[in-house]
Formats: sequence, structure tokens, C-alpha cells
Amino acid sequence: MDFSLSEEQELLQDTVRSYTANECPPPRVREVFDGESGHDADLWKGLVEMGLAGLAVPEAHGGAGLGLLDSALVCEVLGAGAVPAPFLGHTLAVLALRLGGSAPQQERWLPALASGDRLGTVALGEAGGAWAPEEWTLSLQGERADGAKTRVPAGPEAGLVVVGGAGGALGLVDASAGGLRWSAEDSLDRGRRLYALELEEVPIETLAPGTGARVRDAALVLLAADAFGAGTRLVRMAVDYAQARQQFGQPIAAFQAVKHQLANMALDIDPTRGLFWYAAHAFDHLPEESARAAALAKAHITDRAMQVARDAIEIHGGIGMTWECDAQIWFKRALFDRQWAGTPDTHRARLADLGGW
Amino acid sequence: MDFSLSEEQELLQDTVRSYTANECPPPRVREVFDGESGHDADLWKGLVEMGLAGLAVPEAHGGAGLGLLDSALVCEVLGAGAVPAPFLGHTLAVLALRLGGSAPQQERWLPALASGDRLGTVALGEAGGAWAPEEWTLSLQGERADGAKTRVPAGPEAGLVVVGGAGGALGLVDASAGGLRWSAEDSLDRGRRLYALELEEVPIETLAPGTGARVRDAALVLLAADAFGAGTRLVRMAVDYAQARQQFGQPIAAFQAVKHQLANMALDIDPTRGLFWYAAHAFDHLPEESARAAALAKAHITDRAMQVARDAIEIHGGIGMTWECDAQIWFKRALFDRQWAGTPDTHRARLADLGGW
Amino acid sequence: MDLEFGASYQRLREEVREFCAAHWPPRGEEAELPPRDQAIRFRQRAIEAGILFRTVPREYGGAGGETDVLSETVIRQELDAARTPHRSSVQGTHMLVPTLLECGTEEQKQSYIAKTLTGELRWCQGYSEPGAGSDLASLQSRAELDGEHWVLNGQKIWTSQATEADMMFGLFRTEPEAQKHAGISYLLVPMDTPGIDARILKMINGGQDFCEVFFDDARVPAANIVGRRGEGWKVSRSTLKHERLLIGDASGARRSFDGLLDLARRAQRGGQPAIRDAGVRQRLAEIEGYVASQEYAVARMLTAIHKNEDMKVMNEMLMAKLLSTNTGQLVARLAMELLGDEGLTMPTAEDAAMGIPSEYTDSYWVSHSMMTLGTAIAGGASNIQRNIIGERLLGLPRDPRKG
Amino acid sequence: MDLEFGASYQRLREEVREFCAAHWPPRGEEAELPPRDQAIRFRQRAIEAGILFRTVPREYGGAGGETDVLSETVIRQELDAARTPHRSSVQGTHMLVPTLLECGTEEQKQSYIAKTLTGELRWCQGYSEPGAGSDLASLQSRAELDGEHWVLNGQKIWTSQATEADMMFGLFRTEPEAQKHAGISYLLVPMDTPGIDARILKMINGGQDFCEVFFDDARVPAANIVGRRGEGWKVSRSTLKHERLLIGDASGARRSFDGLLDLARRAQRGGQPAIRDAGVRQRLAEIEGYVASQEYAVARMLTAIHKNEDMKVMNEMLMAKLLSTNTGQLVARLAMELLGDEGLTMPTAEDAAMGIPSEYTDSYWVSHSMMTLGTAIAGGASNIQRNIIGERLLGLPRDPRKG
Repeated sequence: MDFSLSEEQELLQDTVRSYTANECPPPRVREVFDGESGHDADLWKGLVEMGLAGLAVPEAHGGAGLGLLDSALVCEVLGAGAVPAPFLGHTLAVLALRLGGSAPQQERWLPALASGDRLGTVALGEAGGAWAPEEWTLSLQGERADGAKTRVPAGPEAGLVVVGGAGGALGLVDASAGGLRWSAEDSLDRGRRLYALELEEVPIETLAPGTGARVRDAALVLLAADAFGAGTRLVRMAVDYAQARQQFGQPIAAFQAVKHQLANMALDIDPTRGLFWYAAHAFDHLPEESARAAALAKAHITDRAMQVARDAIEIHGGIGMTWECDAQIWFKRALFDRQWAGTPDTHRARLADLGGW
Repeated sequence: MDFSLSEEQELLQDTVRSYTANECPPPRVREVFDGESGHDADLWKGLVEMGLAGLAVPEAHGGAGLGLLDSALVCEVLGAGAVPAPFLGHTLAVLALRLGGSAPQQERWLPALASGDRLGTVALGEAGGAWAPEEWTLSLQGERADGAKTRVPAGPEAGLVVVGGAGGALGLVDASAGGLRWSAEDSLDRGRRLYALELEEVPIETLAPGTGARVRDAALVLLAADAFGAGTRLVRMAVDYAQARQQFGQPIAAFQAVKHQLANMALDIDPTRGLFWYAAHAFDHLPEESARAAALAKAHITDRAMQVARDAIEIHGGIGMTWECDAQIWFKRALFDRQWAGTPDTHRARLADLGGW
Repeated sequence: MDLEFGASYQRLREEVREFCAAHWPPRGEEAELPPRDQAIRFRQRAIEAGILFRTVPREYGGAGGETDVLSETVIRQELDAARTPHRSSVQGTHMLVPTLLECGTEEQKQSYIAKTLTGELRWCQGYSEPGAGSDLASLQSRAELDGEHWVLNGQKIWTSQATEADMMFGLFRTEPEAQKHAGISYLLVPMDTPGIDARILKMINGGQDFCEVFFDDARVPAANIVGRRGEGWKVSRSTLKHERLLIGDASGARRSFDGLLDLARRAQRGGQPAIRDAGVRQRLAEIEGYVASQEYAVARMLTAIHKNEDMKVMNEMLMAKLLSTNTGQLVARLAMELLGDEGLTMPTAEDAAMGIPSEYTDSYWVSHSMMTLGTAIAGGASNIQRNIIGERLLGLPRDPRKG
Repeated sequence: MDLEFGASYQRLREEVREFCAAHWPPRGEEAELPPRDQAIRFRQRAIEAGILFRTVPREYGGAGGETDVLSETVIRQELDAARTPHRSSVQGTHMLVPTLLECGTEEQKQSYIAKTLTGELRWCQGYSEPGAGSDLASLQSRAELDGEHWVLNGQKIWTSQATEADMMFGLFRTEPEAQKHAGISYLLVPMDTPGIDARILKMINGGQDFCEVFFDDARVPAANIVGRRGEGWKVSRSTLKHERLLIGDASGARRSFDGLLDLARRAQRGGQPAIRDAGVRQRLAEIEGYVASQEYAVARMLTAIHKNEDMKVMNEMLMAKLLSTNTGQLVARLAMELLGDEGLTMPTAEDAAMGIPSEYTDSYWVSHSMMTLGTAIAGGASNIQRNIIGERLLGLPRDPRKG
């Protein structure tokens, strides 16, 4: 038994952590957050150079050939830093191709995704919160697709869009082929902007059946990991603030009530780490447990992280409610992780079904 | 607008409070609790002499002719004192007759109930937690009844038993007529012992249709009031203990964490008072709101009281877990109020239905 | 026990209703006026009709009569129901005016009260500072007397609508050597004084209701002090005795709950309206227990205050704030769950503004679920409230470190 | 990452399984022996087979070998699965024996260890006192040296199975003038000493696992001290370093959760099994999040300790207790709701006893929902745990009043 990270995995986290801490410290996070596009091309270029774009791409296609756990560990670091980078959508697009692409499709797209020449994204959700593959309605019959998707990351920055369609199928759309109409949604998490996508007579190639559900499961794991990172950082921010903020002649951290609130926050988020580790591990190695473990990780971690985010704002007092306080950025990061791809209740209902309850 | 108690109502509470405080202080409560029968005949006699047995009996039949709010206010005081008295079942039997009895039935039974010559009780629940009138199965067709009821208060002490039957009907059984087989259940709240009742060819008279649901609603209000009393007392017990108990050289109440736990307990239970006041008022004056208000009061107050009870035990530390600590008696009082006649979730499901949600 | 307001209040209710119907919204050429002028006119008429500011003496521009807590509640309910602009500068009408009536000079009363009541003169409150939140007594902004002027320096925060206000009433340290509460004075500050800079403080939900105000050698006439020098703390608390007429009527909690029910009807869960889901129903029913508790607690407070039996409802009065905070948090959490994808986008500017929403839209709920975080803070953090309950109601030991 | 135990541990698992199958339950004439003697024999054999007490030296009655945390976990899982009586006097085997190995005299080791391991000699622990719960250092029971004897006076509480134990190891104040932790000694006390009175402390659920023990001039040989006089506090903490081998395996939490699922299948809600109710499913799923978190936290601890990387899992180690308490409370609350009418009657004596239940009956759940109240208390109240997390993990200021 070995429920721990390998040295390589710890090194991967350290590397990404120190790179993003240097290149994208909180003031830079805020610049991008408040900026026009929410996209930081230089930062993404740097992350691509570190190999993150190809992390999940098989070595044969120019990637590192690593498992979902490795991608999740990167998400944890990105969530902790509230790093504005299109890693989530890109990685899911890579996985869609890896799991459901034909040899020619993989040959054509994976090297470009690994090298960062193309940015990938996924268009899964539809209006009304339809995130479950069985709820998707967009038709992938024929060689051209028409329809609308919502809450798509990266949007016009993307060069390849993996689109979810009726029956839980996935299709590949080359964004450079035209016919895609993007419109920006007024995103709450401005470090990961979302777009509505309309497809009109767009050429599309389908991937192997069943891939939609697998990609959704991977999304749940990555979101859980991101929320874990954001949540642990929010605890740290609350602790630091409580140590610095003086009231009644002492740091508020010295009040037992505040101290216990902080301890409860740590207790809320810290023990959930294993849920995403296990879910990521199961995704690659224990297929029969994968869907349920992913649902459990997403439901539990993002709910706990959201509670921690609320508590962190409360510890910050009024200042935590302002745009200029960094806590709001991480709060919205955690909220994105919670709401995107279905809320905790939705996934709890699924995991009850999957458990045969 | 006047959402307050009348002077008479405040006097009623004061009188019962001071009588029970004198005649049934905690050491006496414990004696009865640990005793053979759980019944204190002298105490009940005293309460009867104060007029409690006839509180809800119309004046024409020798009672005080008061409303459900007055009975609920008495329950609050009894709950606060964990007073071992058969007031709940007796009052519900009176209400059954008052609401559903024919003139001759009332004539025959109400004076005896008012004077305390007969103790009344109600046999509503059936095996498997069947408390809703529509779930009752005992047949009241014909002049004799056969079947089984559970969780009946007072049991063999009772002289008149109001029995719930199929279709939510109620029937009257003269306990002295024979044919009733009582067996004691190993009651958790030993101040209000419960019995299983088997009826075998027992003569029975039916009351007016629809009375079953009304009596159930009244039961919910009285339980809520009792739980409110028990809950407020548990807060007081926890406060007193925290003031007295020294750890690390000071009373534990001086620790901010403990102080805030106590404040949260008070905040849990204190604001719920109006729920049972209103539900009792609605029972007599606002029939269309009565069922829903009763369900809301029972669900919310007994849940809050139970949480307060758990917290009070925790404040007491290890000693709160022992039989010799009085907190356990009030804990079990609150638990009875919560579980008897259906749990909070059951009534929340009902009030959602009744609200047309 | 009687939950109806009774005949005399029913008559008052109808009078107010008729008044509103006659005067709001304005007709004819008045309908062409700018909204603010319409609102000022409406309030003038309501004062003349004896509906608004009933206890403020006539000579200062009020209606100069009697009132009671039930009348005030009935009037407010009707003015709200007709969506009239009866709330003008709440800081001015409900904090400054009572303070001036209590502690102001005759000249101050004459100058300020009448125009404040109609809303011609708009006020902001300058109490909080970055370093003085729950611990208001540690405020640092100072005013030094230089001949005929106070010279102000420092910073205020959480100043509602400071960019729109004409005047600020605020607390400034005038005796720097004095300890804590002592040495603070209550000053009236024209917002167009040179050296004052008010900046909007954008909120987490995009709202722009609050400001920071910076003072850099801003000079204010020496006469602009209310009460005595160094007694500003006491002066600022002289409004407390007026607050008993201002018990919230909890109808906000009920309206918000009704809005939550609507959201649960709109939201889908497993192919049906979420409100049909047994789990959602349980959570709604649980929340209703808290909402109804608040309603009855308010009814009990109104009754007791009306009978001058305030002492009977100390519990309710001290718990009201925290109870409402806790309920708000439960509502926010369920709303966020029901919102699903709507929780991924920002609320509209209208929904991000504070105050009672005209409609409980999805965007309102996004904003609300963020702003409930603030209710645990504004007007005394929840921990301070718990201290108060513990110490005043339960008689527990006071925190040793305070003061 | 590998969640399986791997081949070498699989072999160990099979060996233990075979051992259990061969020796438990006993057959032939051994099956006629009293249960306690059967259990003693089983433990003797398990020690001889190198399965139990693997690190206790042979000369003191152990198996005298090596072990690691994974082996210990595998062994315990199998001994539990076969329902063997491998746990004898846990206080004795897991607290006293390590202490004696660390601080005892050769004579003490010879006299006590072997018999304690088999369960022939049963121990109870005398630490807690009525006035010293979380604040153990303030204990008052005293031992005065009078010639060749310690004379004991005072009272102990929360002494498990004191009425059945042969001996107590306990802390007594021997230097009354010394402060707090100083002046305490660690003594071994035969329970049949005249002047000792052990009384069962009946619990809220009717359970009889705990006792109070009263000392009235009870005389114990002077040699019955472990370690030096006045250093009992340090001696009592010498077991801590052995505890790293005793990480719970969280299988209890999972079993308990499975029992809760069964309860939800048995209980009826609106005419169908409660587990079909959407609200109940949500609550179960939420609880599973906590249960699974505990499982993985334990797996991580086992891994790290096995690799001698204890520092990596400080968070998990310090949070384990509170996490399990919180989960237990959630389980208890849902169980009580599902129990309905069953919550109106007392649990059976068997279900009221502490320890791992053989079956999750309704009566067990009644008992459990009361006993979870105690988990917030036993072994350090939850507030103390929160202090520890705040101070040691988050680096927050220490409470000023302590010590």
C-alpha cells in the first residue's frame, strides 16, 4: 500500500508552484482578473514550456503521458494560486482525444495540443444547467453541427473545441474552420472567463461513444482538486489576516472564538485531499469505481471549499467583502469549481444512484 | 395586535411552575424517573386539584374551558421541570371528546376527566412509526375493537383510552371494561413511560369523523411546547454548570469558545417560542392554518431542543454522559418530544405538502 | 392573543393607503420632474398629512404629533407596499435627526432637520475606520481646532453613498491624549469641503454602495460640533432610545423566503422543478422554521414595546440580529445550490445594489448569496453579538481583554 | 500510488487468516472452558505464532520481533474479521506495557508484562479525576510515603472496567507543594487493596463500562512506583511514541456508515424505504464524503509512518480525533431521524456496552446516538482539539490562561 505522491509528483507541484508564485503573484492575478480578456498569454506560454499543455498527452504524441492524478495535482496548485490559465478546458480536450480519438485524430491533434500550438477547450454544458451527458441535446449526426452550448472556458482563444452532443457523444471542432459564434458571459470568476457558443453548420468529427461521460468524470476530479487548492489557500489567507488584524488591542487570532473558527476551517478542507487523489487514481486504474469516486470528490470538496471561502470572507470582516481584497478572487475561484459541471447536490444524487442505494 | 400572553396565562404558568418546583424538584423527578412505575400519584393529584386535568374541559362539564394555548403553556412548564405527569395524554383525550364527542359522550366522560376521577390517555401510534391518522389500521367497525397500538402514555394507569383507528377515526375505550392488555415498553423517558396496548374484543364507541387529525395536531403543539420548556432549561443547566466548573484555573464559561457555544444554544431555542404560541392560537382560532402551524412548531422546536440537549451534554463534559447527571433526564424529555407522534422530517414533508409546494 | 392589528390600526392603514394612491406615482406635470424631486415632494406631502416623521416637532419640519410602534409598522408596511420613496437619507432621518433633537443647538435644528426629512439634504455617516471596526472606540481620524475651524485628517470607511451625500456626521478624535471613548467629538461636515475625497469601494458582487472618505486638512467651521467637545461618543449613542420605534417587521425575511420558494419552482432538479425534490422540500421547511420564528419574535417585540414592557423582550431584541444573519446564511446556501449555472455569472448592477429588491431574480440571488457574508459583519460582527448574548442574557463572565 | 497492500502483506494476511481459522473459535474440550480462559489461550498462541505483540521482547512474554504499521494494520483487520478476542486489557497492553518497557524496573517488567499481554492480569487506568478532565495536571488524588508504603487518598473517575481489573496504573500527587505537572508520580495499585472502592458509573444509555474509584488510606508497597518520584507526568507520556503503530484504520467509520445505509433501507419514509427518499440520499451522500475523507487520511498516515515521514501527516494526525467526532455526530443525527419510534426506548444492555458492535441493530443506533455525545469529550474535549489545531498547525497565538 502506498497512498502518497511519488517524488516526481511532488516535484511537479513544487515546480508549478514556484513558477506561478513568481510569474503570477496575487498582484498579477488581480491584473488579469480585472483585465479585458482574463487571459494571460505570456503566463500560458510559460506553463506550456514547462510541459503542462502536454501533461496528459501520450509520449508518442509529444506529451508527458501522465495520469489524471498528475493533472489534478497541477489543478490544486493553480487553484491555490487562483492562476488565470486555461488548463482545465485544455486538459479535458486532451483527455477527450486520448480516450475517444481515432489514431488519425490523435495523430492530427495531440501533438499540436501538447506543444501548445493549439489551445483546447470543452463545450459541455447547455442552457438550464444541462451538464449530464444524457441531457445534452446538440445533434452530432452528419458532418456538420448546429446548436448552442454555454459556460465554455477560453472561448475565442481556443483552437480546438470538444463539443458534447446528444447521447453523451463528443465531437471535435476545428475553431479555425469558422462558423463558431462566441459571446462572452459576464463571468464571476474573471480569471477563467466563460463564453456562450453557437455553432452554425460547423464541420465536426465524432469521437468514440461513451467518451462524454469519461470526460465529465475527469472534469469533476480536476474541479475538486482546484477547489482543494483554493480552499487551503483561503484558510491561509484568513489565518494571516487574523494574525495581522488588531482589535481591542490584540490580533483577532488571539480571540478563542476566532481561533476555533480558523481551526474548523482547516478541519473542513484539509482532510478532503484524499478524495481527489483517490478519484484521480481510480479514473486511470479502477474504472468500475471511477464515476462514483469523481462525483464524491466533486460534491464533497467543492462544498467544503465553498464553506471555507464564506468563513474566510467573514474572518476578513467588511474588507473581505470588497473587490480590492484578494479573498474575493479566491472565493469566486471556489464558487466556479462548485457550480461548473453541476452542483454538489446533483452529484450526490448521482453517487447515490451509482451506489445502488 | 397583541402577540403576548394574558395576565391569566402568565399567572397559570407561575402557579404551575411554583407548585412543581416545590413538589417535584429535580431530586423528586429523579426518584420517579428511577422508580418502578414512572407515575407519581400524589403529584398528579396535586395538579388535578390545581385544575390542570380540567383545563381544556368546557366549563359546563366542570372544567376551566381554556384553549390549547393554555394547555401548551402548562406543557412548557412541565417540560422545563421534566415533571413526570400524564398531562399530555390526558389533555389529548379531553380534546378528543371535546372536539368529537356526542353530547351524551361528553356528558358521561368529561366531568370524570375534569375531576381527575378518570385519567385519560390516547393510543395513536402503531408499529413501524405509523402516527399519521391515514396510516392507522385498527378497525373501528362494529362495537368491538381488535388490534394493537404502541407508544401509549400512562398505560394501565388510564381509565379512559382514546384509540385511533382506520381512516383516522377515534374510538373511546373504557379501560375498566377489561380486554385491554398492556405491556410496558422499556421507555427512554422514564418520567413518561410508554406501553404497548393490545385490544381483544373490547367494547368501543366512535367519535365524530375527522377528530383524529385534529387530536394529532394538538399533540404536535403540546410536544413542541414541552420541548421548548425542556430546551430552555437545558440551556440554563449548561450555563450554571459552565459557571461552576473550573478548568485551567477559571470557570469554563470564561472561555470564549464555551461562551459562544452557550450563546448559540440560547439562540437556537429561545426565538422558537412564538411557533408554539401561534400554532396553539391557530388550533382554536385559525382552523385553515392549524395543521401546518402545528407541523412547523413540532418540526422546528423539537429539532432545536434536541440540538440544545446534545450541546448541553457536551458542555457538561463526561459527567453529562452519566445517569447521575440531571442533564440526561432533560435530554430524554426532549428526545421523547422529538420522536413521539412523528419525527421532524415527517412533519416537514407534511408541511411542504400542506403549503402546496 | 390577537394577531390582527385591530380596528383603529385598520383605519390608519386605509388612510395611508388612500394617501399613497392619491400621491404616488405622481401625475401630470409632476411626473416630468427628475425622480429625486418627485421623491422630495412626496415626502413633503406625507409629512404634511401626518404620516411621516410623526414625532418630530412641527417647528423643525416634522408632523409634530404622537405615534406608537404599531402605527409606525402599519404606515411603513403601506408605504412599502405602494413602493413609495419614503426612505430618503436613512442615515440622516434615523440617526442624525434624533441626535440633533436630543443634543443639537437651536441653530443646528433649524438649519438641518427640515431639509433632511424631505431628503433635500442628504447625509452620510462617518463612524467606521479601517482600524476601527467592531472596536469603534479605537478610531484615529482627528480634528484639531485651529481658530474658527476644525482641521480634519484621517480616513473613514463603509460610508454609504458618500459620493452623493451633501453632509457627513461623524466621529473624530479631538483630544488625542484622552483614552478610547473619551476625546471623541461629533462633527457635521459639508462634503464639498476642500480636502475631502470620497471614493467608491467596489464590493465583491460589483455593488457600489459604500465609500471610503479621505480627509486631508479639510477645514470645517468650529460651530459644526454637536454636543460638547470630547463627548461625541455619548452624543452618537443618543439615538438608541429612538430605535425602539424602528423594530424591523420581519416581512423582509418572509418576502425573501417567498422569493426562495419561487427560485425552487423555477430551478430544475432531475427533470422536474426542484421544489418537487424531497430533499429541497426538507431544506425549505427547515428554513421556514427560522423565518417564522423571526416573524413571531417581531410580533412579540411590537406587542411588548407597545405596552411599554420592553424588559420582557430583551432576549428577542438582543438576538434579532444574529437570528436574521443565521437565517440569511441558510437561505444563501440553498439559493446557491438551486442557482446552478446562474452562480457562474455576475449579478446585474441593479441586483448588486443594497436594499429591498423589487424582484427576486436569479441575478438577485447570486448577489444575495455573496452579500449575506456581509450581514455577519455589518453593525457588529457575529462574534460580538454572541458575546452580548452570553454576557447580558446568560450572565456569563465578560471577556477580560476588552476596553 | 497503490491502494492495495501488496504481495508481502497479502502473504501475512493469509497467514493470519489461517491462524485464526485454526484457533478460533476453540474446539474440543477447550470449547468447554470459560470464555475468559479461551481468550487467554488464544492470545498465548497468537503471541507464540508471532502475530500479537510482535515488538515486545521474548523475555517479557512478547513475540520479540519486528513490525511495521502496515503489518499491524493487516493483522488487526484479520483478527477483527475473524471476531477473535485479541483485544484483552487494552489499557494494559497498549498503555502500561509500553510504559514499563520504557521506564519500569526489571522486576516490574518480569512481574507484569507477560501476564498483561495474555490478559491474565487486567488493568485499569487511573488518570482522570472529577476536578481534572481536560486539565489533567490539576489532579488532586495524593499518595504519601509512610515507611514502606504509599498511602493513597482521593478519587479517580472514568476508570474503564475498574470493577473487573486486577490492577490500576495511575497518577497521584506525591509532592503536594509542587506546581501542576511536577509532583505527580506513576503508581501501580492492586485493586484488592483495602481502602479501595470501585463503583460502576451508569451511563446515559444504561451502559456500565466506566467506574469511579475511591481511595481511603489505601496502602500500596513503596516499590510500586514506575520511574522516579515526581516524574509521573513524563512517565505517563512515554507511551506516546508507541502510538504511531496504532493508527486506527477507519474501517470502523466505514462499517458504521454501512450500518447506517442498512438502517435507511429498513426505515420507512412515506410508504417506501427511507433510502429511496431524495432528502435522505443527499444526507447519506454528504456523510459518505466525511467517511471517505477519514479513510484516505488514514491511508495517507499509514503510508507516511511506514516510510518514516511522520512530519508529512501532522495535519492528519492532529485532526483525526475531531474529524471522527464530527462525522459521528452527523451519523447520530441522521440515525435518530431514521429511527423514529425506536428512539423512544432504551437500548439493550449489549448495545449499551462500548466497543465495536457485532450488529448494527436499531437498539445499537439508539445507544450510539447518545454515546456520540461522549466522543466530543473523551480523550480531550473538542475545544481542546481545536486549540491544538489552531496553535500547532496554523501557528495561532496560544491561549493566555493555560498552565
